[in-house]
Amino acid sequence: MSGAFFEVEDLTVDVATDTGRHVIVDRVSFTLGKGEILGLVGESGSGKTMACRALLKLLPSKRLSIPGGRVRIDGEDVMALPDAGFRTVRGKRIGMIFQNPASHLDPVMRIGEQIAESVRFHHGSSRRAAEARAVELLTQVGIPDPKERSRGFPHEFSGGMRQRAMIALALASDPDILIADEPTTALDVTVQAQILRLLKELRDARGLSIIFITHDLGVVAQLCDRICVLYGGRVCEIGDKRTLLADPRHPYTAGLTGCQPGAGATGSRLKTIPGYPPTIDAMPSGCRFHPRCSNAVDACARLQPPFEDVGQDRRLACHNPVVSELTSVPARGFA
Amino acid sequence: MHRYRFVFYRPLQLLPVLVGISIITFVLVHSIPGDPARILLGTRATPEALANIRAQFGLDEPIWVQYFDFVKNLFHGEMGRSILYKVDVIGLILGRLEPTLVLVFGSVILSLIITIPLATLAAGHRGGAIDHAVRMISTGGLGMPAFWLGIMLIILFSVKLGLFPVSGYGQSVADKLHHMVLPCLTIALSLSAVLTRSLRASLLAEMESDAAMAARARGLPEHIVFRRHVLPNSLIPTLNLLAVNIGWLISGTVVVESVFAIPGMGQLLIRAIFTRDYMVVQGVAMLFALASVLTNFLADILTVVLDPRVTL
Amino acid sequence: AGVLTIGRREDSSTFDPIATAQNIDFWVFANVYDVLVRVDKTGTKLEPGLAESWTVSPDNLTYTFKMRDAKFSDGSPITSEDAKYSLTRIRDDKLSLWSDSYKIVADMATPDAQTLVVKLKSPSAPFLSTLAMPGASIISKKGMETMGEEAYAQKPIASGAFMVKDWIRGDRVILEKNPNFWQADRVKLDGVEWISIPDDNTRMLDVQAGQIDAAIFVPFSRVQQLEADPNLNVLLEPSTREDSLLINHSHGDLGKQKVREAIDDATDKKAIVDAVTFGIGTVANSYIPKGALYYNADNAVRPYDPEKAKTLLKEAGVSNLTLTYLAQAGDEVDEQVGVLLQQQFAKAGITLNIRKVDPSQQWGMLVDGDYDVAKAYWTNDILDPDQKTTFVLGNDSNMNYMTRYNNPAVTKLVAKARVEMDPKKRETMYVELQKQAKADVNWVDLYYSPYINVARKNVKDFFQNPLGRFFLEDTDKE
Amino acid sequence: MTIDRTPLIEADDVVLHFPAPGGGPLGLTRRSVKALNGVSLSVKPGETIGLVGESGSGKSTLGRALLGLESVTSGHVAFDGVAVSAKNPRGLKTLRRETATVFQDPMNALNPRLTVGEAIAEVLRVHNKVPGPEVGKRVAELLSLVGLDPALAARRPKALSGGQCQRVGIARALAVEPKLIVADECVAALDVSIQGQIINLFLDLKERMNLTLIFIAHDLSIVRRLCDRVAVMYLGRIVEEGPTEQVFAAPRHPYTAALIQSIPEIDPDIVLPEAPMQGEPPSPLNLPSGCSFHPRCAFAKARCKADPAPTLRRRDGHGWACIFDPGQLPSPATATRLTTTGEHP
Amino acid sequence: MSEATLDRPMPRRFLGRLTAGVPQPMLIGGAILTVFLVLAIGAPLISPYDPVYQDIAARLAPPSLAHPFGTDNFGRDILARVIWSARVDLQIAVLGVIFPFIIGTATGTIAGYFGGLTDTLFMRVVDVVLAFPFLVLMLAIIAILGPGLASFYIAMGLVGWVSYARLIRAQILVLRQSDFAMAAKSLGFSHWRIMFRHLLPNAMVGSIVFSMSDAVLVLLNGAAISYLGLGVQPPTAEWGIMVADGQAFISIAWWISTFPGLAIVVLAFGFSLLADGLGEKLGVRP
Ligand SMILES: Nc1ncnc2c1ncn2[C@@H]1O[C@H](COP(=O)(O)OP(=O)(O)OP(=O)(O)O)[C@@H](O)[C@H]1O
Ligand SMILES: Nc1ncnc2c1ncn2[C@@H]1O[C@H](COP(=O)(O)OP(=O)(O)OP(=O)(O)O)[C@@H](O)[C@H]1O
Ligand SMILES: [Mg+2]
Ligand SMILES: [Mg+2]
Repeated sequence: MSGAFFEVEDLTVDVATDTGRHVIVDRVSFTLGKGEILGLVGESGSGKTMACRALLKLLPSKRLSIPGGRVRIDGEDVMALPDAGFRTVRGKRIGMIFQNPASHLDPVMRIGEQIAESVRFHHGSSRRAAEARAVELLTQVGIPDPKERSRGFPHEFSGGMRQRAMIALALASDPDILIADEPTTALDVTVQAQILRLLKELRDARGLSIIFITHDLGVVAQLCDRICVLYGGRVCEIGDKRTLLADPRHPYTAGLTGCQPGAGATGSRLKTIPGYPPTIDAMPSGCRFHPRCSNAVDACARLQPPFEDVGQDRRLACHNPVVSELTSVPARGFA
Repeated sequence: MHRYRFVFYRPLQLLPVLVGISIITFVLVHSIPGDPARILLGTRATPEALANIRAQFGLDEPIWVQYFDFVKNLFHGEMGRSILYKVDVIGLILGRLEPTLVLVFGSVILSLIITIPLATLAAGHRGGAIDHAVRMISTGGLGMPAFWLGIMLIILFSVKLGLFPVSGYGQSVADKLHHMVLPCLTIALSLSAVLTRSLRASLLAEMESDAAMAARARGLPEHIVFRRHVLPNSLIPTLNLLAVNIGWLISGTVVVESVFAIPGMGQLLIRAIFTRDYMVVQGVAMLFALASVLTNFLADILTVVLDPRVTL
Repeated sequence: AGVLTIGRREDSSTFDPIATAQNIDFWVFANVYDVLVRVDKTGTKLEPGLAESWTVSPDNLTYTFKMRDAKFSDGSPITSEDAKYSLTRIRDDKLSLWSDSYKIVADMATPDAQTLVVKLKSPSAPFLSTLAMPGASIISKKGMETMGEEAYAQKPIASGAFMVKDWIRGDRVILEKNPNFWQADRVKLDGVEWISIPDDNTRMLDVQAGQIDAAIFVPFSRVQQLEADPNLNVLLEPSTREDSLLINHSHGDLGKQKVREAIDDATDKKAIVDAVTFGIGTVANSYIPKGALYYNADNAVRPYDPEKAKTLLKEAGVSNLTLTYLAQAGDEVDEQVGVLLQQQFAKAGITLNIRKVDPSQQWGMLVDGDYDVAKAYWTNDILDPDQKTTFVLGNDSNMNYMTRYNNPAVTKLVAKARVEMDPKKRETMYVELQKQAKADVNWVDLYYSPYINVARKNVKDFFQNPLGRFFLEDTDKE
Repeated sequence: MTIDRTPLIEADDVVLHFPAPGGGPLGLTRRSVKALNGVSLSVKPGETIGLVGESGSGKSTLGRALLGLESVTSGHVAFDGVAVSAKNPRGLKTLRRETATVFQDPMNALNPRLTVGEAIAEVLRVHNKVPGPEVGKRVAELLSLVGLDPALAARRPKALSGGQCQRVGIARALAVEPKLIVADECVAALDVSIQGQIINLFLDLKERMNLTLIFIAHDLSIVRRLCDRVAVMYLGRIVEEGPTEQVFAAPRHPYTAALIQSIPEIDPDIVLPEAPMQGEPPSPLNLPSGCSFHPRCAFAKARCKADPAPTLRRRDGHGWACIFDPGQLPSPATATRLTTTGEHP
Repeated sequence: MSEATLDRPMPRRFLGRLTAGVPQPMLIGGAILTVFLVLAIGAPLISPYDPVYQDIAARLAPPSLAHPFGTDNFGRDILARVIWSARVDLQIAVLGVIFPFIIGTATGTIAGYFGGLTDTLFMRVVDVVLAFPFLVLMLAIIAILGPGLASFYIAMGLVGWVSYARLIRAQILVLRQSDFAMAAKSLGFSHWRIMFRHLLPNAMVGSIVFSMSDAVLVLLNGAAISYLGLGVQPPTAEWGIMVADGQAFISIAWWISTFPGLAIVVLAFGFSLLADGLGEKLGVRP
């Protein structure tokens, strides 16, 4: 594992609120190989976005801070870099695409200009060259009529096109790693399918490493190589997509796979995880999932489970993992 | 292009506004007690002389007749005569237009020159000492009445330092500009107090906006993010605020014009009000209204130009 | 030599002498136009102007003026025709604000270019004085007829020491020396600029900074400080200004003489002089200003005596007297007097409420009798006391300066004094009037105050006579 | 599944256009957003119908038009046999008393300043559902009905989680004792684990109260679980409508087929198709001629562009708006399988 | 971070929300306002002199132990007058804002909610008010109603409502599209109920914040137009008028206008801090 291209170790994010300091990302560690796509899953509020923003040291509020953690790219600990040095990590090493392209694109600047600005800044190209490159990038992400479209403003684009423009913008600085924060949650399934395909193509063509955040296991199953499951700011389980989906060991992972509405006849009840996700100021002690966990044992409420390697390139944090039934994934209902 | 179509139809909507203002002004001005004839004649007034003056200026007609006469004159490009100066009102007003225009424009520009760096500083150091200092400066600017501030500026810059003329408007262009520095500064200081607060707030919002965050994520350095993505977006609400306040701003020139002895419309208006020089009040009020309406129109155009999302 | 710049509160409104009643205009007219008969520097005597000399017929109805050889600024001669035209205009023109004062003129004739014969309807003692008024300035008949009223009022043909070079409305009147003036030798300045600087502070700062040479309307409060400035001369010139407290005789108890006496007793004039005029003014004892013709120096002053006021009120059967003082908003002196009176009256058991209204409205309210007390002032336009006496005591159309004072005996005496041609007899009549007015408390005489002007040290002979005329023909700048 | 009864709510050829900023070089021509272009739909009492379709296809607009929240440009809506329109305030009033909506964003659908209890009580009071003193009791009842602790009544929406808020939204909708509930993407903003809870709640309520439900969503798998029938919308038209199982098993319109294919399955072995659809959805300002789906349809023929838009054809309670018969289109499922297995063994 | 800090019991969360987290600007602003409030209420106890008592002998005395802020041209103690003014000025600040607030809020809500013709008409009226010369209006109002504070409030009401109306309207335009408005409508609530019970309370926060700054503008306006005879009548002490009156003596007695001027600035500072703090707390831009 240590030879991985991108390593995150014990990344922690704190927030200071009216009720005190709370950890919202708690010692998250994972690795990412070159050309690998890692799916970061977990329900809303589990800390996916914060973890990724912390990688760029771009926390949206002064109340948030990063008290610890190491991030190594090619062995270099970038977290330790001074602010000025760290800026070269943004864009150049790690690019980011956001969930809501409508607000993350500058509304008053033409799309082409925004891309060209990034190109010029990172590559020092001339204005003309940068503009040409912008059109090229728009072509790459599959925007029809890119020359014309580069003169458009974000609000003139449809949701899917905006997300493509956002990707083009991230690619403008030629990053090694792309973080995609729920880039398809707001989109239609048909458009989502297009975007997923585009990301795959980019990975294949450029050897991009991608961290893909979502809470849709279906999307992960389609796109990713490995999956990292977060709950309450902590990693529950990491592993290869197939083994993890086929054989979830953490009860939360198992719950998630079971919740997918795909299987089952009309009118039949869905499997659910009882209870509600915890809030940051009222995190359960011990294992954070224990109040909702059917497998919970005494220790769960008291002790935080260690995050251990359980073989098969897989790590797990659970006192009482689901017994492997070794059944395959639920069958597709209407195939 | 359809975003700009309001440029064609909006002026038509302005017409009723101007008509409304003309009627209200007319009625209000005429309903203020005080008789221009009596004022003109002073202590020596006699009934005959009063009647004579009233007849001369048509003041003995019912008010609606006077209003229609006014409208009729307007269609002939006239606005009646000033009771005090006994000359045509339009000519009188045009003669006073330039200093006020210069004063208003100068103040707006100067206030932006003051506002942008102050707001930037304050927003950049939110909650810090600098932020509080800026707030102190701007509330100070707001709290100091123009008549007081103007005198202080004169004492400091003109009498003590001899940098600027004490008062007046000057002859040549350079001379005029030299004369207008202190008056413009007086208005700009209080205007920028309001603008700084607004700009600081929108800067803060824009600095934390998703778009700015995304620009940082692309590795753009803070100064570029600020100049290209934060400032342009923040200026729009501030410019609109400025436009809305233009009416007040123009009214505010009255005091500054009298402190600095600038022969502008504000002074004309005040004296006309005090002497009940109806047609002059009417004319100046209409012109102020027109200016305010046009400025808002301009601000709308500017907003549409600056913000491609806006359609009016 | 040089151009003298003078700061004042407001700009001129017109150069048509008959179309204005404002001092601000009159004072410039005196520089630009000459009159047939002038008032001298003391403000008590008439002296020849464009009329070299004059004779009066024994029946006091016919005045024959011999005009001197003088020219207008355009080089044309000033003839009796022009004089007749000017006087006819002020009497008959619809623009004229002064017709009433000249209705006395029955007829005029011009036997030759240098002679003007004026026939009056009845004898009038003040007639010659009215000829000295700036409204009766001599304008060019030909000029007025060719240029038209509006153009003439903008840039007139001058008969006085200076002519209008330019008038920037709202800003300044620029005068230059009139080379055709009959006393051109006397004029030392090349020109004069009357600059409007409305703010008192700014106007003073302008002189202090040397931006202008002189300023008029110096506030009382500034005198001491300006006097300390080595570059400046503060000029306190005797004036005909009197400030008085108007009492509305038609308002309830104010019609009772005892109540009015009480008000006079309750007024501490000395304190007002000290507080408002910074000791510069003097307590007034008569409606005729000190130093003016027929002023009665011995007229009595009611000393401040709140106890006596109380007694008087009790005698009059008035208790809880509550009055409204109508003050002009924006006029600090007006307001200050009100605030002082409030405390002084309180000691006599009189409640005084101050009500500020804008000046034109105040004027309207005074005329309509919609007030209890208010401060007002008067400056003479002519040296003869008849004008003011008529307006203040003569019960003419303005209800005795809005006081509604009505004493038929006084009214009769005013009319009699107007036609009495013997100065001695007139004097006794006016002394009698001053005594009677004081006894009746037509109003409360407050204080006399000088004209206060300031000029830089290099300005010589900057002088204003009691009627307000500036003798700029004598002024010089080094 | 369908029981033959008179429809509870019925839309007949509903057209709804929103005015839009003008077009043309000077922007002087009138334009409109064509949100609904002739939609007919009838829902029988006790039925649950799913409305699916691309974003912007007019699902919400249809939902609002059915409830009289939006006035239609042409066409008719009838509730319980009574016409609903602005001109018929009585019809509108009964409609409002007997229908309710549940909205997408659980937080925003509740007034942030009112406590949960106040929000529900307000409905009870305005509609005089229960006598004053019993309001509190009824609020508690409703909250327990949707599986919430009645003690939560004192909280404001901000102090609740998304799932809890959504339950409150449902409780409030139930407070009017509606015959019909329109749920507009009411689970889209929720976590997968909570989604299931809400769907199960709806299933329970349906069984217990014989609710009629119009369920708008773009997650087809949820619709499939919950709904008896499904209507697929594309650019303001219903392009396919029928019993859920039938539609999912054998979609007859190419758009429906593409939609179903695009659902990412949790099984990594079932790979998404290469190109479920080409291009971007056209603007509702300028509808394409003919069948509005033709620019993106893989099977489009010249006729699709030239002929007027096809109307819904029905067979066995299953309608579709396509000139092709079901047999003429390749089955989406087989098509997908073939291509994908071909490329990624 | 230890687990213990994370495991707070539920009730603490609400307590904490109430007490902690009052933004610092709000605390300072609140403190400043409290001081003025205390001055206003306690004026008879705190003030060293009667604010209208004239001591002509001691006129224009510079600051000293006897008169810490000096005396004015009537020999009145400036400190006493500054303290007593707090009564009038706080009243002006509050009442001068309340009427515009109520009128503006109501009209803005109605215009924004109904839109269409109502809104167009409303916007034209706003245009007229914005473009109308303030001075002329003021004069007309005094003329019709007479001078005094009542006319001043009316004048402020006639002009000041526009800002509130615009603010509220803009908010309502957004809120009326919101889900909860739609929900209220679909639940059959009346327009009245939707507007004033559901939309307005949510739209009002921005206006409340604005009203803090507006209070200062109202005070200054009061001072600026005092020369028209509007507003407070002498000899009542009021900061704005004291500054204006002191202007005549600016070069011989700076203290007359400086101290009341400072009072205005400090109060303005307090209001401005409070506005920022409120904005921060309630999550609105000032
Ligand atoms: N500025 C902030 N102040 C306080 N808490 C915050 C802030 N931003 C985020 N949080 C909290 O941090 C936690 C993690 O949030 P994050 O956005 O990373 O979740 P997520 O997994 O990305 O969720 P989603 O799927 O909704 O995007 C949440 O509980 C959130 O409430
Ligand atoms: N009030 C409105 N004014 C103008 N256009 C509108 C309005 N409401 C909706 N539209 C337009 O009508 C069309 C249909 O919108 P609608 O909200 O019904 O779509 P939808 O299917 O619900 O989409 P989504 O899945 O994104 O909710 C869209 O093009 C939308 O932009
Ligand atoms: Mg997130
Ligand atoms: Mg929708």
